[in-house]
Amino acid sequence: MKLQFSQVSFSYGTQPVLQKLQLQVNSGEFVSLVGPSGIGKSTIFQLANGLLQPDEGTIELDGKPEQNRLGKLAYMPQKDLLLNWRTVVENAALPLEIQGLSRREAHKRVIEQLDRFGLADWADAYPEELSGGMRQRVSFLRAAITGCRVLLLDEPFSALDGITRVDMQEWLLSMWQTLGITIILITHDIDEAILLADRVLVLSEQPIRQVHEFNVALPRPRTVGNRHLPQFQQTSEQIWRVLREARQPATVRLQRGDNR
Amino acid sequence: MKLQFSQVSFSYGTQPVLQKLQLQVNSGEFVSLVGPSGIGKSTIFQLANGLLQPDEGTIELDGKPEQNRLGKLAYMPQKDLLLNWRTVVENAALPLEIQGLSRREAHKRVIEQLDRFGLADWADAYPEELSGGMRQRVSFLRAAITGCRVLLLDEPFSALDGITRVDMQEWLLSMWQTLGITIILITHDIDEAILLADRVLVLSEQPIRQVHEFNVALPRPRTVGNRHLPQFQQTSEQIWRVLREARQPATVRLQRGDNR
Amino acid sequence: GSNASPQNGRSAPNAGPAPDQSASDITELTIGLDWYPNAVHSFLLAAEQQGYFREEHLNVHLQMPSDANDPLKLAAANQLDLAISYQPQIIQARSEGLPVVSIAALVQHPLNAVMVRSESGIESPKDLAGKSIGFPSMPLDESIVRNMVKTDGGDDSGLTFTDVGFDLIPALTGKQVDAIVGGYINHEQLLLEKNGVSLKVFKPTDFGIPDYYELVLATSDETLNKKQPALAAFLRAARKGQAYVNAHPEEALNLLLSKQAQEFPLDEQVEKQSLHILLPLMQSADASFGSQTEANWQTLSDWMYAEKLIGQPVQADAVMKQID
Amino acid sequence: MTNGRRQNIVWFTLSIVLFLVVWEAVCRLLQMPAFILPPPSSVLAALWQQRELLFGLHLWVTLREVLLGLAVSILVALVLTFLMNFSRTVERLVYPYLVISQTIPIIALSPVFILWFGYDLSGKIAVTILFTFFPIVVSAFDGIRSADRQMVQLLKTMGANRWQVFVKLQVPSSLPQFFSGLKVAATYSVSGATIGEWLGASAGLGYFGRRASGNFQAPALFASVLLLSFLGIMLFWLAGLLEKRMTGRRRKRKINKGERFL
Amino acid sequence: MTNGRRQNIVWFTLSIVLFLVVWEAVCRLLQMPAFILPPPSSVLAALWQQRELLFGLHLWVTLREVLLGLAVSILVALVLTFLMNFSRTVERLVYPYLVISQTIPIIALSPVFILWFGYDLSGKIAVTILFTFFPIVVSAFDGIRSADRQMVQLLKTMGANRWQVFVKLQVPSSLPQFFSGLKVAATYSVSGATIGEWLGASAGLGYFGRRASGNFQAPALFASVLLLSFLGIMLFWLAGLLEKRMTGRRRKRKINKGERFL
Ligand SMILES: Nc1ncnc2c1ncn2[C@@H]1O[C@H](COP(=O)(O)OP(=O)(O)OP(=O)(O)O)[C@@H](O)[C@H]1O
Ligand SMILES: Nc1ncnc2c1ncn2[C@@H]1O[C@H](COP(=O)(O)OP(=O)(O)OP(=O)(O)O)[C@@H](O)[C@H]1O
Ligand SMILES: [Mg+2]
Ligand SMILES: [Mg+2]
Repeated sequence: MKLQFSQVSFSYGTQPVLQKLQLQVNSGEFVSLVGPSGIGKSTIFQLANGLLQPDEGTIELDGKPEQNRLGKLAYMPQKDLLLNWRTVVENAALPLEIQGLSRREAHKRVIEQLDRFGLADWADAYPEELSGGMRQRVSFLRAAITGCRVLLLDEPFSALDGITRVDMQEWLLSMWQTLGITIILITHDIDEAILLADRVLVLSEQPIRQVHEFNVALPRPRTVGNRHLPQFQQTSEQIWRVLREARQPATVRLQRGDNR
Repeated sequence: MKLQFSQVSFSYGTQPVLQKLQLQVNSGEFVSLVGPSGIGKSTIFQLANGLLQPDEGTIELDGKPEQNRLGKLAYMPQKDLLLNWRTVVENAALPLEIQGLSRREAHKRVIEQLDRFGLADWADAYPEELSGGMRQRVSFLRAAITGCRVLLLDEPFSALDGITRVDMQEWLLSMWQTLGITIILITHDIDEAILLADRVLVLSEQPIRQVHEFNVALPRPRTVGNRHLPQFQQTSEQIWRVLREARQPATVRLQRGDNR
Repeated sequence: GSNASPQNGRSAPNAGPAPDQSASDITELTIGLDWYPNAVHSFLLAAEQQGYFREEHLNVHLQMPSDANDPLKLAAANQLDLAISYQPQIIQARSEGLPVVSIAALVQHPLNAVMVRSESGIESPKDLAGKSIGFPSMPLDESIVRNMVKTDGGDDSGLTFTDVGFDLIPALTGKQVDAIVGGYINHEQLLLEKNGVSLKVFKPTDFGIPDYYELVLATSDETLNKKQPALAAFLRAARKGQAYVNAHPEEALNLLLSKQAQEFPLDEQVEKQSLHILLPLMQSADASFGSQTEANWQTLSDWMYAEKLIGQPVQADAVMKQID
Repeated sequence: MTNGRRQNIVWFTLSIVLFLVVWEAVCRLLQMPAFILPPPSSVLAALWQQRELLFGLHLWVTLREVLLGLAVSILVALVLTFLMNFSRTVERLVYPYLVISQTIPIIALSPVFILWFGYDLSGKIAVTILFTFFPIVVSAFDGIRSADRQMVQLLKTMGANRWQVFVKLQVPSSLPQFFSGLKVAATYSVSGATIGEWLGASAGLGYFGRRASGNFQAPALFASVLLLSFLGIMLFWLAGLLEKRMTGRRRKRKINKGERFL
Repeated sequence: MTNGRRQNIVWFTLSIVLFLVVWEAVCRLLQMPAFILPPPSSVLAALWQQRELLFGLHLWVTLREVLLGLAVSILVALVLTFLMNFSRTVERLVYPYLVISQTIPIIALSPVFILWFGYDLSGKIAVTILFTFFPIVVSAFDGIRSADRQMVQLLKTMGANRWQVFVKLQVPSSLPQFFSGLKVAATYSVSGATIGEWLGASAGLGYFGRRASGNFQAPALFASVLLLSFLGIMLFWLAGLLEKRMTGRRRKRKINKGERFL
């Protein structure tokens, strides 16, 4: 499914976040979203999935402006947001239940995946009994299992150790390739952004007026070893440069519309 | 302040996490804790700060077994845990208020630091209005400001972009050096672990019976450039090797005491 | 049985037009009591048990009240055929436009009296001047006390009245008030004395208050119209019942006690004394059981109007009907 | 767990015994007139004397009223909460009446009640409902509205409709507040049935008590009160038990090492 | 905000008007006898006729009882909640009595009340307290216990003692539940004062209503009931306002773009 932002402006109260932003993610594409903390990455996801509506401009799905985007895109939020009265399986099965699957069927599908996520022994555990990384994996599983054609992942691997992370990345890539879905990934790890994506979009100014695009011309399948390819290094450096140049507004003093 | 685990065993119900673990962090030392997701890093922190008590063994502060460790160590939990009815300043000032400072004085001290944390314009914002990375920084500030001689940081930078992260790391190091405090840091970023610490402790087996120690012999001050030193690379590779060898129990199937 | 079937309590009285009184037809009558069954109701139980109602082709249901005024209201609304109520209440209700009439007087004289603790030093109503009086929500009681004090030569201007609701006895024994009005000589007085509180009792009629009927049997204009024969039959049976009680007080009492034992055991001694007090007040040589006179009604009504207890004058023939 | 329950019972018994002792002492030391506040000894004697009537008839009558009333009340409350949750218009139109219904002194309406419900069971149930639905509605409604906003949003991104948000999120997360209300309501249900009986009845503990009160048989009155209290405590306890059952799954797990310090 | 409030008032007025219309219709269509359920027109007429007595005297007497009673009740409830929170022993000993106190029909205790409090203000306040403290205690206590466990732990790691955990975390996070209880209590306070007046009074709306009922003046009775209801609604509304004030700071901010879809 193709996702397109046309001249989208958005602000929280008087604080502008997006200004006439153009953005396009093609069907079947894997795109990474990179940018300083607080710039508006999560906000873009919430606009895409329909939790927020643009103040101006339109958001199009498959070329058609679409007001009601809720339920059309799978979304893994930045916080894990698990229901503490549901077990691991019950939490992950939630979107399937909402799609109308029977409890049994939903649980079955979730249980099939648990092993892959290192949660096989934790099917009946409650969120409070899980470690931070385990909670994140449940949340990831919950988004991945929906079957939507677009997957929005907001820092899905931030709480995972290197090995588990590579594991999950590989699984994500294989899923992407077999299913042909569209994936947008927010990450703070530039290497990860490059390694996984067809295209890296860098946000650097606030409010966001445009995105810097970097096509990743590495052949697939890729491995961690690719990091040392000059092409990889080059893209990485370019991205770092963009981010460093824009450093000031991001961490030292963020621009706000009002001046409290 | 010196922190020592002597023959500490701990289990959740029937699931053992630590078994006769020996662990020592010297006064003024900077130690990183690394290990797969779900192995027990956060549990070690909760034992150290007194939220949990060992089933066997003792935990010593400055050489003396200490039952009541609550309030003696500053703790930044893995989840940000901000109070949603308090503003940024009020949240960060909470430990100071608890130490008995007046509201005014506590707020003053927090406000002095806000700029460093890129939160200057967000002093009166509520947690709901913050991005994930901003919330993490508030939580970090809240722990750092307590004035405790030991700082336990559970993945403090996981939600920060590279540049903000380096900024925060630098601030942390400078604080560590000027105040001479003891810092223990949990991270999934091996480079970060090595770059910051005097010693990296690697946890790899479950239940944890021992830690693999790696002394980082790099001179200080260190910079990101140090990554390319052969010494750095070597330590990094050693750690990866330990982790990879122990891979199985960590991500594929965690060992549990009971067999649900 | 003393209990109405619930069905009847609600709908029987106005279930269609009153059926013609062919001899074999049984007429259902529901009567709302003034209070839970006690000695004063013996004649009803006797009439039932002795078959007097059956002889008159009546099926009578008794109904307990929630509040002393409710039966009259429900009778006025034709929800009950008959209500045992109080003479001043009927006048009050009539003056407020409730279509109620009395068809018989059950207790010919007041039971209501002013009571004080004997050790209070109050020897006669005039000593009440400046005292506090507890009364049970009835403005009439206020007038009664004021007039008694005045008639006795006292000053009523300093009297204070507290509406003590259903707690007359605690008000008096707890020394929260100096006197109570509204208590009955066959109930409150007996109970207080039984509990060792000695009393002085002043009867209203002794101090210038018109003699009135404490309990009367009331119905609505509409019911009276539609069911007059049945009501008359009821009165006949009731008289026979009362005659039986007169003749066999012991048996009547036992009947009451045994009937009530299934729900709430009554105090035999108290009820016995109560019946003893009641019987001479329910009929006498010059007034048969149930009889009432226009003169009596008119006197009370005029007195109440003069006392501004009612806003409209009420004519005796409007509030009472002698139907036999 | 069983240990904890046993301990609870010990405590409860202790507190009841203490209560009786204090009561007896108050009666003796303050020389309360026995027909106003009878000592517990005479109340227990009366309870024993009247055991056949009380346990054979009145207790069951009241129990039935209470249970039926409470059950219907929960149903009514849930339906109201549900409707108010789904329609702002219903909420705005209905909520004021709920409040009004609680401010009207029931005795003022007694003739209306009798007119509409007569003297049978339905009247008592109506009064019990009137006494009990309000705390449930207020807490359930407030509980439902306090569901975590971010979770609501997440469910919406999954395509959940309002009904699904209600069932999957709002209902479970409002349970603690709902049970606060239920516990209050369970306690009130006894008073509700009692008042219902005062409006007109020929059996039941409230009826018995009122007659005893009218006849100044304080020990008998307090015997019925004792039973009513007991009924109320049992219902409160049952509501608490239900709460533990319904929210216990997540609690049970919580009770592990992590709770030692709470 | 002002817009919202104006809208609320419009809705409220609408719902009251609808109420009066339905009431009038019920009276006319069901041909309710006016002395049992008078039509609102005649009630309003009575209200106007008796305005001097009602607004000059009785309303204020009752208002004072209600406000004092409610204020003391909140105090009592908070002290109880506080004690029960800090001592498990107090909780175990006291909680059963709280429940007991709610199951005892007031009629049974009315003589005791009269003996202890007499007929002055204190008696009415006592009854009002009895009617209102319970929902507050139950909700506040449940609210306090439902504070986020992880936050409690975090505060402990900061060295917070129980008092600090109480003040900084448990109290603020129990506010929504506390206010649920307060709203219920505010509504009940009116009934409390009314019943208090029935135990013995010489002024107040409850007293007035009872007298009117004894005199078969249904319109006057309902006029007093109308005022009582109005009082109850105002108190409920005030409690709601207070809730908004106290928990509003965090709500106000929430109401931004993010809420559009709720
Ligand atoms: N509900 C809200 N109300 C007001 N301001 C908000 C709200 N949510 C986010 N913001 C502000 O909007 C800006 C963008 O936030 P967003 O969460 O999109 O950042 P982000 O790029 O995801 O950052 P991070 O990497 O830290 O998660 C921030 O300055 C944030 O403070
Ligand atoms: N309250 C609890 N009850 C039961 N089991 C628990 C509890 N908390 C943690 N565990 C289990 O203990 C183990 C260690 O958890 P811990 O949170 O210490 O992991 P961690 O090393 O911090 O992992 P991560 O990197 O994912 O945060 C995990 O298997 C987890 O499921
Ligand atoms: Mg974000
Ligand atoms: Mg952890």
